Amino acid sequence: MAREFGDVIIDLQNISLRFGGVKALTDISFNVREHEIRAIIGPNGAGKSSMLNVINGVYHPQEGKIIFHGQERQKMEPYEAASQGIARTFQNIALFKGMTVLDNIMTGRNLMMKTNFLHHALFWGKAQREEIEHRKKVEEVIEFLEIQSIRKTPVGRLPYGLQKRVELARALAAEPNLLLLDEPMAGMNVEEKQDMCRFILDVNDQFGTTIVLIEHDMGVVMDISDRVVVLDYGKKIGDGPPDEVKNDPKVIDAYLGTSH
Amino acid sequence: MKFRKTLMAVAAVATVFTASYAVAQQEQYVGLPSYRVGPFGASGAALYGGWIDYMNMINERDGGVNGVKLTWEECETEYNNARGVECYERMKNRGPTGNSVFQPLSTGITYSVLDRVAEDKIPMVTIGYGRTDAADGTVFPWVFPMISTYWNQASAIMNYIGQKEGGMENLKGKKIGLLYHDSAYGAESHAVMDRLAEMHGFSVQKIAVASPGNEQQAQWLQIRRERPDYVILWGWGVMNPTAIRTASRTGYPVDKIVGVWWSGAEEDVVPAGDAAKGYTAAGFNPAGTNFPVIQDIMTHVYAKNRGNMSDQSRVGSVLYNRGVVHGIIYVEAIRTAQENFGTGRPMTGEEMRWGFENLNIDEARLAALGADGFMPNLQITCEDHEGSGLLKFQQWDGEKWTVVSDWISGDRELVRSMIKDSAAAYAAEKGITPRDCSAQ
Amino acid sequence: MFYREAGQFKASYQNDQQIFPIRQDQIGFIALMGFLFLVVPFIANQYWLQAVLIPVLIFGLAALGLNILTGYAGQLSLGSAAFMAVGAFGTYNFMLRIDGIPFLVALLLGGLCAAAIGILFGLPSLRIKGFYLAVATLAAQFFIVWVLVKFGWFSNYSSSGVITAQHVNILGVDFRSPEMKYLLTLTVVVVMALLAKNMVRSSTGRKWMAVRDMDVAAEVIGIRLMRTKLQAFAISSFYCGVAGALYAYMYLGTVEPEGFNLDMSFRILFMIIIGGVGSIMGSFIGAAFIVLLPVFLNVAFHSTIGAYVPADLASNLELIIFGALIIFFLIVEPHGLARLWQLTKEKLRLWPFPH
Amino acid sequence: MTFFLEVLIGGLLSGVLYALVALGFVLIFKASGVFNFAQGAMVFFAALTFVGFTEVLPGWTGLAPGSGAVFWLAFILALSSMIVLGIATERVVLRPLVNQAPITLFMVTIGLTFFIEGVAQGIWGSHVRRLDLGIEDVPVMFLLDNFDMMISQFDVIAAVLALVMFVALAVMFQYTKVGRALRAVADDHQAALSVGIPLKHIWAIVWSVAGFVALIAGLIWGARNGVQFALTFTALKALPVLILGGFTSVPGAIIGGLIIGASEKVAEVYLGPYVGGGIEGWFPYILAMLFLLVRPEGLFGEKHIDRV
Repeated sequence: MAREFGDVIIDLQNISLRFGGVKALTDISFNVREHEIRAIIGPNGAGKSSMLNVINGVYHPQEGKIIFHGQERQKMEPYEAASQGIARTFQNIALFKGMTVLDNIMTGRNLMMKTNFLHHALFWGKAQREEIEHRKKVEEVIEFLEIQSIRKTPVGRLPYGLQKRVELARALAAEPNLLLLDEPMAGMNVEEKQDMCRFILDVNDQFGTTIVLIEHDMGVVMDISDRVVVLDYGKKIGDGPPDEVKNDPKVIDAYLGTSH
Repeated sequence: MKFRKTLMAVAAVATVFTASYAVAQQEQYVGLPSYRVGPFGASGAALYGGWIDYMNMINERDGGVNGVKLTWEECETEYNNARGVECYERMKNRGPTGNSVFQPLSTGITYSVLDRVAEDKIPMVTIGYGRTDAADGTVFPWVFPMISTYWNQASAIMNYIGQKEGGMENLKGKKIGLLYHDSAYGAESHAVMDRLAEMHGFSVQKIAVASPGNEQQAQWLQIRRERPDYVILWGWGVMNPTAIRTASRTGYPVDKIVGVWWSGAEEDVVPAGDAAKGYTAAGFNPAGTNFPVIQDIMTHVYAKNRGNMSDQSRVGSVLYNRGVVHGIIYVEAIRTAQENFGTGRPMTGEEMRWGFENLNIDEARLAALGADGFMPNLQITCEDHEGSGLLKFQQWDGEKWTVVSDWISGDRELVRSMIKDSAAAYAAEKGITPRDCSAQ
Repeated sequence: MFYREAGQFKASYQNDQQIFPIRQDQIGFIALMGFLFLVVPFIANQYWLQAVLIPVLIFGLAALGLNILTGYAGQLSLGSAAFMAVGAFGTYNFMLRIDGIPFLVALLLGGLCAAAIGILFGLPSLRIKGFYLAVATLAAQFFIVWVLVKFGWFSNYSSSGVITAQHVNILGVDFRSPEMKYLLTLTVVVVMALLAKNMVRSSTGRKWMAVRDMDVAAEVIGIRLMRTKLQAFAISSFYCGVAGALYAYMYLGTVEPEGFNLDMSFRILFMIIIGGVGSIMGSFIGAAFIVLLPVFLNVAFHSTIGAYVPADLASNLELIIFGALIIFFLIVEPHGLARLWQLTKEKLRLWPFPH
Repeated sequence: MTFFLEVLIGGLLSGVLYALVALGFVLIFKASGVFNFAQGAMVFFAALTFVGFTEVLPGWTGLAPGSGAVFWLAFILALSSMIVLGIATERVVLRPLVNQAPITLFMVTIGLTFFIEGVAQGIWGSHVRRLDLGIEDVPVMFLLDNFDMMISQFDVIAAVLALVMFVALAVMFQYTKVGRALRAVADDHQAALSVGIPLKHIWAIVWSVAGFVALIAGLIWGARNGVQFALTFTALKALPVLILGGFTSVPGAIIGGLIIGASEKVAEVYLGPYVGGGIEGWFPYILAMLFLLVRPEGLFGEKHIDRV
């Protein structure tokens, strides 16, 4: 694969995270370069989701630092991460169940909306123009992900696969430069997985979005990712291009070995 | 089919809603905004029961008032302001003349309809509760806080304590605890007590009890520490028995506690058990069935199985008798109005107002009514909507209330001047020009 | 007439984002407003205006306020009546202390007072959720009423702690008659309901709902929880505050702090549960239901069995039936009456081809 | 100092009685996730039913009024009524609402409150009654004589009674089959179902146990203040205890009760006079709220971690 990557946009250095006495992550370092698809793999409980949560500020690591776009930080709130262009999806779908697909995706654009509640209350002029402008963007995303027919459906009524797609749409609506995907294909059938793969690659391709994803399906990971981090029991045991990782004996031992 | 039935039921109820009662033209209608459920249901049931029984008795014994039968209708308020307003509006145009008096037994509801009664020309009678300064008839022509206001009561209680101490001058240097329900009702006592303290040289220690008052350990420990000479119990509902019980367990002598009239019913002492023996409370009507008027109710109503009280043993209780007092005042006002406007027909709200304003129930009349000693004499004037301001004190002996004082009045001069001031302030705020009573 | 949207195509997003996207709804709304504004004042008698319509509108507004907080932003509150009290006493004091202040300005300021207090008591919501928060809001309920009783300044040192609403005069028009009071109440309520409708269908409302449905996800897409929750508390309390001021000025005239008790807060909560959590219209349906049901039962009872059973029992039976009906409605439609209405509309849209 | 101790001990004893009411809430919340607002009405219903039976039983059976036989018969009948009420509530009200939002369940219990109040007063009448448990409400003489401290004998006995009940319930939870099932249900409904625990039976049992707790609370509170509608307000005393101690923790209810009881009395006596008094109504709520701001998981709750 001869793909060109830019600079390191996020660099994680010696991250350690504990919950009470339980160590979730221990001394983990890796980086993500602009425009790449970076996968995090590892067995259940390896700390993959915790890693994503550290990246976008849901969890605050006790040790280590994160350099994002050249700026060092140790602690950041999730909304700050969002305002700096980090968007994500969740392992267990975290859509807003009581809202329609359209409204869910519209929430993705809230950071770009400049009007306040008083404008909204009057829904006139500025607020309306803004709403329409963002609606156009959202419709582009809807079209991109081919979910036009369900725009007005409450998300609670959708099947699992579509919900995952709506969640991706919500993340995309924010026009992120770093997209974190937590098991985007879990529980999908082959066809749905193929669709999802296509969307991920298209996003990466068309919008130039950097993607960090967690995935269990090794075939998918090896196919689409540029570099892979392997975690086991909260520790990093491998890092590199898919082919390299695949042949790393430590990785095979800990993870791949068991699945073959 | 089911739907049609429902629809018919709805239609039937809707008819009741809108159509006025098909009552004969010779009936005097009163709407009773009673409450028989909710936190104060026990009090409501007794009081409205007494009133209804009295009206029933007048119908049975005398065939009504000068031939005009009394009719009434109850409307459940649950002691809730909005429900009370609904009842007021629902009942105001019922009967041949519309509602002839509104008496909600709730200060909250009193306030809620205060503006409306003047517009609708329906007199509102609030006996022993309601808005104190409404006793100034020049500013509140339509409101009658009869027999005694709260301020007069506070003063009368101090007079009673003064009597016990052998004269008002002996109050000097005394310490009076005022245990009050922490609400607008309880706060009514403050200004007048402060004035009295200044006049007579005693000190007042005000101790608030948060509603509902089912826990008073802290308050009574404070009292125990301060050891006031007397404690005035200005309570309501569960606060009363709790106060008496807690007093006993913290060793405060019960005979030094004097309750107000809303702390002086069987409901307030029975739950306290033995702790209440020797407790004294104010009242404008004694308990007991030994009055001819109660006996008449027994013979003409309960003997015919038409009594309103489901538990007949409560006939003669303080609140029941207070209901009978309401009935007497109501009927006497009708009589007074009829004498002026013509007998044999129901009185309108305006005529009733005149009847209340010219009410004069003197000793002779009380005797004729079989209510000698049952209630104080009462004379209402255009200026003074309160009347006599006379109270009696009763003591609980563990079984029943016994009267331990004569009729005692408050410091009328002081109270009247306070009422005048307060009413004037209200008039100024509302832009009301007080009417001139000399022109009436 | 058929309830159909066939043939109504939305050519622009603007069209698609109208407040009533379906034409029949638009017509229905205009007809309803025409009826309420132009017909009702002439046909309704005093009873209907003063004992039914005005309180239903006012409680509907308070319920709407609570619905913003609970239904849209997902924060359970049991202190609505206290915020109404703040609005009422606030408006009273502005009217009293600022000479010649227009009523609507005082109303707005009273509402803003309630909003400020709402923010204060909304602070726990940043750390406490669900029933813990609900019970914590009881602190507001008891504390605010206590303050209003305790400190005479709020009631202009009235001996009994009550406030008496001043006469309302707007641009020379006197709002003294029931009809005028009704019209003013209706205007305020309709305007505020429309504003609320706009808020909930725009980004503000989406943020509330996002926080309600999944706060972690909301935070991750950049919604600031603190700001959003406090905003919901503020706006909700503002609505309750205005409702409280209307309650004092357009409905009762004289009010005491204890009138805004816990019981009232519960009633308002009832209204949104029965009417529909997260529904503007549900707030008003719920208010109508909770205000009218006891009255209906009272009337129905006294006209039927009232003559045969003791009055005590009749009143208790009313209470029993009231409780049973609430249980019944919640079992039949846990999402409230508004949902029933919505389902009916959906069925109508598809009728007679249900699939 | 003596005075302070008096206030403190009096408060602690009251606190136990608050905890007693709170316990009913905790049991039901733990087992079925329902915030049962009707608990206050159940206290009232239980006490009124008990007193009602003591009034009518002598007439029905010829037993001497006030005798021990009447007491125990009335107790059994009142307890049976509470059990019937509990089972009926589970059957008629809660079963159709399984899996509904917590707030809906909460509201349904308020509907239930009206229903229970209406039934109780419809059957027994609304007037205020005395309830005599035969415990004299006088100061404990030993303390009065030796330390000049006034501590209510009644409250001491009531608190001991309540504590015995707490212990009995704790033992039941810990060692009986039903208790284990209860704990399993509290931990995870689905899991409990999957290992074959009959959830509905458990709920019926819990509501009955809560009925029993309500009866005990009703007897004690009824004996203190009379059996009347205001007994329903005891629930308001229990709510701050709940937020402090946690909705699901029995020890939390006890410790929370003690803290609330003691602090509200101390505050009323030492803080009240500066602000005009009557602060007992809101002080516990503010206290509990401030406490939660510092420690959102409550006294005994575990720190909650959002897993996403």
